[in-house]
Amino acid sequence: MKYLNELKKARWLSSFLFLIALFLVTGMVNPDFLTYSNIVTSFNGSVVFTLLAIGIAFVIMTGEIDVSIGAVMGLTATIAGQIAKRNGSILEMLVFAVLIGMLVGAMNGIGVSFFHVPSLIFTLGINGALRGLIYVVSGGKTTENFAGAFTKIGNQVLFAEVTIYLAIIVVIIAVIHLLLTKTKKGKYFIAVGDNPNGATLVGISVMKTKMLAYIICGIFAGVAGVVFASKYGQVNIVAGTGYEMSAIAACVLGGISLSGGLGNILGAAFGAVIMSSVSRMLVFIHLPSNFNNTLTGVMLLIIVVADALVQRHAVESARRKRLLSRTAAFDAKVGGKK
Amino acid sequence: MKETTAMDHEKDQAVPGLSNSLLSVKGICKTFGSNAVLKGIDLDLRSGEVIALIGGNGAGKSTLMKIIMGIYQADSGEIYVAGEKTELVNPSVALSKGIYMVPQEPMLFPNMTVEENVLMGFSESSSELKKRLSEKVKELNWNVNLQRKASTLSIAEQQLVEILRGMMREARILILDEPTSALTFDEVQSLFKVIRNFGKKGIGIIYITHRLNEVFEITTHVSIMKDGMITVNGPVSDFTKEDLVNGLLPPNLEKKTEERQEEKAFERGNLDPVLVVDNLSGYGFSHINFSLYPGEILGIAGLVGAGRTELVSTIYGRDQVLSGTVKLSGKDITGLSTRKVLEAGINYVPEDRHYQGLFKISSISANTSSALLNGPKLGRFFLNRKKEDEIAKSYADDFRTKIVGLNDEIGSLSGGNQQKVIIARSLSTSPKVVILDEPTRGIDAAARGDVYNIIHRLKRSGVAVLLVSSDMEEIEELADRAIIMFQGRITGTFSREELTQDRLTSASFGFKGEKEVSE
Amino acid sequence: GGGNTSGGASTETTKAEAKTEAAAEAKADQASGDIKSIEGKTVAFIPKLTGNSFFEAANNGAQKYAKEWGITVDYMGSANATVTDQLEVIQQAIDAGVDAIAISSVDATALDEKLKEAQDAGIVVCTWDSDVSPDARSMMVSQGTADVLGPMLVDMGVEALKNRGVDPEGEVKYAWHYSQAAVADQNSWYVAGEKYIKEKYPKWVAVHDPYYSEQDSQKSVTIGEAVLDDNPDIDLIICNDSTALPGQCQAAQNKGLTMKDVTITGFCTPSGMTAYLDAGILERWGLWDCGVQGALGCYFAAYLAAGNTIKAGDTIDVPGIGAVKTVPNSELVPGTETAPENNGVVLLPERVVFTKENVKDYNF
Amino acid sequence: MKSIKGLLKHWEFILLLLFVLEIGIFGVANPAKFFRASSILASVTNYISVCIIALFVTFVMITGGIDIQASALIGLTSICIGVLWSDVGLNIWTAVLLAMLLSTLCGALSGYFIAYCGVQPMVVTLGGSLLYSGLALLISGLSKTPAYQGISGFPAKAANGSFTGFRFLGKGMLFGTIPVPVAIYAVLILLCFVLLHRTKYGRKVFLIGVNPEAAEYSGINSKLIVMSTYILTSIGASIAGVLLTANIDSAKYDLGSTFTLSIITAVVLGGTLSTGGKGSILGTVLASLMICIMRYGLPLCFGIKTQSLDLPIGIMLLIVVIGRELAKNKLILQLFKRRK
Ligand SMILES: Nc1ncnc2c1ncn2[C@@H]1O[C@H](COP(=O)(O)OP(=O)(O)OP(=O)(O)O)[C@@H](O)[C@H]1O
Ligand SMILES: Nc1ncnc2c1ncn2[C@@H]1O[C@H](COP(=O)(O)OP(=O)(O)OP(=O)(O)O)[C@@H](O)[C@H]1O
Ligand SMILES: [Mg+2]
Ligand SMILES: [Mg+2]
Repeated sequence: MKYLNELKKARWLSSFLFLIALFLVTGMVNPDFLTYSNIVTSFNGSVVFTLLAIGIAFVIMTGEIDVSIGAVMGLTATIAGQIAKRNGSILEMLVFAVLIGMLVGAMNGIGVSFFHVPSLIFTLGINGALRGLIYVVSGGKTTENFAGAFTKIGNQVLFAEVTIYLAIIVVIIAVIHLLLTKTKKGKYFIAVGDNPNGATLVGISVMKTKMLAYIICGIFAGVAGVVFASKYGQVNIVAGTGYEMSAIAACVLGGISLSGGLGNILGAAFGAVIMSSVSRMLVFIHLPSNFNNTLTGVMLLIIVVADALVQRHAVESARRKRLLSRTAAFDAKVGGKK
Repeated sequence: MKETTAMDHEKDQAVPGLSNSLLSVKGICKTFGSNAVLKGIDLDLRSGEVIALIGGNGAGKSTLMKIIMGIYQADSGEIYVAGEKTELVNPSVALSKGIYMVPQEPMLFPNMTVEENVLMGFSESSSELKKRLSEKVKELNWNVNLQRKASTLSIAEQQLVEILRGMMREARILILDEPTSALTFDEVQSLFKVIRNFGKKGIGIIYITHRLNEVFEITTHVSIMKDGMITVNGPVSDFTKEDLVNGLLPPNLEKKTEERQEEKAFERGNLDPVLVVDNLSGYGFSHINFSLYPGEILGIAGLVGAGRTELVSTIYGRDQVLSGTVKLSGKDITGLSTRKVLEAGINYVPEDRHYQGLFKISSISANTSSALLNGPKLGRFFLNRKKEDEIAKSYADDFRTKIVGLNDEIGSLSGGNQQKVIIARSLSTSPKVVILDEPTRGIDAAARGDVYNIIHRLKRSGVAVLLVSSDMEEIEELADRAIIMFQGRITGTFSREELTQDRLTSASFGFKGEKEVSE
Repeated sequence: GGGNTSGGASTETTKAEAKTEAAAEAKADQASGDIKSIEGKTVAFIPKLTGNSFFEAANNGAQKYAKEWGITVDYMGSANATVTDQLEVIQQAIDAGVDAIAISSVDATALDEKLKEAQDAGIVVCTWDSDVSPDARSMMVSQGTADVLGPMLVDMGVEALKNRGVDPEGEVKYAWHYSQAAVADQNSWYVAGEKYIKEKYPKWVAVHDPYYSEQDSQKSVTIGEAVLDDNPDIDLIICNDSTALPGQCQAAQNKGLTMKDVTITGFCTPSGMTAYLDAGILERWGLWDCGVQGALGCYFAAYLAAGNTIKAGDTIDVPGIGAVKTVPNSELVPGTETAPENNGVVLLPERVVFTKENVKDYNF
Repeated sequence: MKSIKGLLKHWEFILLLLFVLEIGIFGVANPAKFFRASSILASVTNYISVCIIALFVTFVMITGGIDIQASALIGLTSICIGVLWSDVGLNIWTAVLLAMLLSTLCGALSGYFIAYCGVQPMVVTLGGSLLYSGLALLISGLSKTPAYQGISGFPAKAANGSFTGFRFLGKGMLFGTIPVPVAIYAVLILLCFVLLHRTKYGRKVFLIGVNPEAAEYSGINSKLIVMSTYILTSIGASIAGVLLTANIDSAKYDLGSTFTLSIITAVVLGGTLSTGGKGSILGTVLASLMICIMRYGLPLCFGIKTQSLDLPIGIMLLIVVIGRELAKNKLILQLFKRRK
């Protein structure tokens, strides 16, 4: 019971446990999988999804959604690739990525919190517009064959097979997690998602908070584009399509509620590792690649349904326990008389 | 009665800039769509004053308060805080000026703990805040686990959390919008103690209520709002209860009081009980026994958390029955689903109107007819919308519900009128038993009178009424018989003759008087 | 329905024959002079999907020649390679009233009826790269049958294996990595390649069924890495998809592997791979000149739209490209009928294996 | 004046105005090519899956849910028809029925998770879309026909070139001009309209979208109703799958896989509240047709390429929704008042 309650409080823990279970199952089928190197590679490979998931986690916490991040990522990846082709610096790419991310985030923020357009619709529209823009920027062509140095950075090992990107992201996650849980303002995102009117009442600006969430989300998506380009070395015009859904799924796996006001960033990160490791694990399990979607789907469903049932059971049994203890208190006091 | 004192009062006392003027509101107007809610409000609050702001449902009290808090912006008018003209563009400005409002509908963060809820938005160090919080909790005399999630709190408990927030803010101007509507006697008394303390400290309080007794018990000044204006204004000592009632109510009140006196006491005769609850146990209550007769109003009184809502909602099929039986006209309905219970002939007006009752953005018709969708009354498959409108219309006329059109969203109605629609829904299925859970919570005196009339009419037509209420006055006035619950058990039953507020209250605290709880 | 996997026994020789024959007869069978000019014709040039380097290269080629020929090539496509999207694009071409369509179909049969509708509307339909049913189009410009391309993939691997000192006659561990089983041509190359391996290199061991990375760059690297991690002793990976090949090379690079450790080969445009060639990740890969292929598709479409007729077996002189021989449909898929007029196949003569030595000669 | 103002409050009316405006612009730009009934009908036929599914997704979104798996069910239905007919050897109509049944079961499964297990619809249907498209691929692996090649040769084309039997569903013409899929769409519009706006079921759908808890207190079995809306969508998707298969004579596992965003766009543009409780069939229909005509007219009249159609459609969506919010704001209402 106590553990269940703990699990309820720290929902990211359940996604972490699930990730371990997933590794173990893969390891059971194919013991070769359970080496340090293989596991670190899974994490190394998850950085793009992790960046996207962390970014969108902010938006989802405030109770909104952003389906334009895949397109933002595709756009900045294309631009990064083009800069790399003319031997530009990674700093230049990051500047572009951050600016574009901020701009798109600000537009989403304005549309959603200022014009009060439902976020799904608004970001859907932005998504379409950005996809068109990618077409214009890339000239309709795959951006590829960029200089080798750039892709080398993308996969440069820092220590013990941990790539630079992974190391940086772990630090970022740690910092953000602390900011969100330990600082007063960090809790604003969750508060706004939990009850916007209540947040307004205690002096939190819902509009500013949502705006900020979208901008942060945009920046993360923009940076994810640079990472994507430097890790994968080619960017086609549909790069990032559907990644928004994977990022959303990662957040949900990590215990962030789509209705807002619940969850934390660690969960999103673990969820992202799960989402990006599946295709890798399937290779080790030696199932035909045709099973890819089926298994991902089954897994996703099992996790979310199991999680929902566990949560519901936890909440319900806590309620019942409290209600029963109330009548029990009566019995204790007047039991002798009856 | 001083119909015109508003102006005089203001002229000689509320010159902005006076050292003790905390808040001064001038000529505030506010229109929603085509609905002019506030038409030039003037109000002054000075240090140590507790102003009772009273007025019917929809008079615009909450709207005015929200403007002061910066949640809404006035269309015109000025606000002076401590003599200084202030643009209250959003709540954080108001907060920084030392204004805090305990809203009418609690606005908590459901996924956060009580502690997080109270401390959200502060910038001081948390250990200090926590210390202060535990002091305030003690001051309020409230026993709560601060780590509980807000979503598990009952409305009353949520209200208490809101009040705690207000106390923590240490505001100089505190607005309490119907803080006691969900509280019981005991909590109300604790709250009053707190308010008196605040007054002593020089804090100015605007206190909105529909309970006129409270006005005399706690406030120093009275302002009555009617038709978007403050019509009556002055120190509470200038008024009698009758003055207030006359200032408030539409002219048809007298007829109603007559009606009420005509009401005959209930005669059980040799009728068979319509509802028999036998040794029923569930989550939150146990070993409950009672019978309900046609044409009887059975009150269920008790403190917050006594398990009344759990009891009645379990009978209504919302939760699991652990043991015991419920029989309706001899038919066993124990543990049936809500739908079946409804078909069998019980209907329920839930306690939490917004969460369990209203379809806020649906039409009045749709709200009235929602319980009829399973039966054949509105057609077998197709929806007979004409019939639906007829039913809605007839109830609206019957209950004197103030509506413009049947297709308007119910969210645009005032609380009292919303409640009438919900009661109409519960009667639309022609039930044998109607369960009313806090039917007059947050509705004004006029609407309350209307609801009481409706209840009496039900009784006359032979419907059995189970009335759950935290308002002892209400139980005393309406019930033919009352049972008292404490910690999930029935601790007393009173017949009409034995019903007095004192007895009810003491029984609500367990065996107070006979066998005081030992802790 | 029929498809291009049910291929018969035609092998390398077909390729060689086609080449010599075409060259010889080009001179003999000079165009008879009464060719109607194709100038001013508009051809809708439809790829499977836009943005893919293969199709973009084909488009570049088509546009280049179109200028010389004085025709308009309208490149129309969707970013997604799906039947429904192509149907929409064809409809647009019909509505726009083009003279001819040159299309690379995403499905062997599903477009047939729509294309027949186009034909009924007086539009000439030719295919290139990926075919539809022979009766739904006039000419097909083919890069060769699966039985040519499958073995070619294997042979490129064999060459590279030899060059790094692995005996191709011995046990070689290998795998295929491409986009999806559902992609017609890639899958047919895999099937034909497997058959070829069974016959010629019976000792080879496939470590797994083909790996699919769904034309997603991230997935192609992730799966590429997993393949290398799961099979540290793998010798050869054949990537017959232009997203999978660079992805697999990137994966090898990430693992610090070069062409000395593992052989990677496949099909991709030269421009997409030079970075990996320079880094020494792979030694050779191949493709055909898709620019010429695209241009030929457009040329034949315009040629027929101008009112010329072709009989299978004719040799057509294409300005700027040279003489091109047409063959009956049965050359591509044995047993298929060929209509007496304006129906047949053009086999693209040239396929290129790119290596360090020759890659600079190609810019697509 | 008053009646116009009243009408302007109805989103459907504004959509209608926009729709007429759109046709007007295209018509002026290229009257010769644009106004060809056969071309317009062919475009609608091409877009029919999105149009049909959007009708049913309207139900789902009114309950406050979302369905992104419907497009996967198109392919599943299609490949099942193909495999059952060509490899198992069933009668084509039996195959169609079984395939539709399977799709319906899939919808029911997702609906069950959403309604009875309380999992968020977006995630369940995301998982569902992966699972069902994966299943479709696996099923296509059972067929003799390789996965990359659609199963074709469905019955039947009569000697005179007209279509009969199964193919009639996709290719037939009523009265010589109206494609059968369009006619079926019209019938479905009518059915959905009646079901949503004229029956007790429809009312329950709305009420659940507004306040599921209150609906339970009114004795409405909200779980069952919520689940039923996902079943409805899956039936809609299977109808789309059947029509598409019959139309192109090819059963393929990935048919329709790219429709998801278009479907959602059509529904939300049609005025359905993504939080539930509001929406209408008429709005969805108008929005679907508006997008359809846009995809038809932009390339035709302004030479915009298919691959960049996302841009104008995205921008249109933004303009329309921002415009709607602005109109709701007092600004424009006041403009109206001042005129009076
Ligand atoms: N956001 C809003 N939009 C439109 N109308 C509103 C809004 N808020 C309040 N109103 C309307 O303004 C009027 C005044 O409402 P208000 O809540 O201020 O009344 P009140 O005096 O607090 O009533 P009660 O005693 O029931 O709390 C009502 O008619 C209500 O319908
Ligand atoms: N959703 C919920 N989850 C858990 N506990 C709840 C929930 N709603 C209410 N409670 C608990 O139920 C108790 C209230 O009990 P109940 O409503 O039966 O008492 P009551 O006598 O009707 O009180 P009230 O005067 O508030 O109506 C509170 O202690 C509250 O903690
Ligand atoms: Mg109020
Ligand atoms: Mg209660």
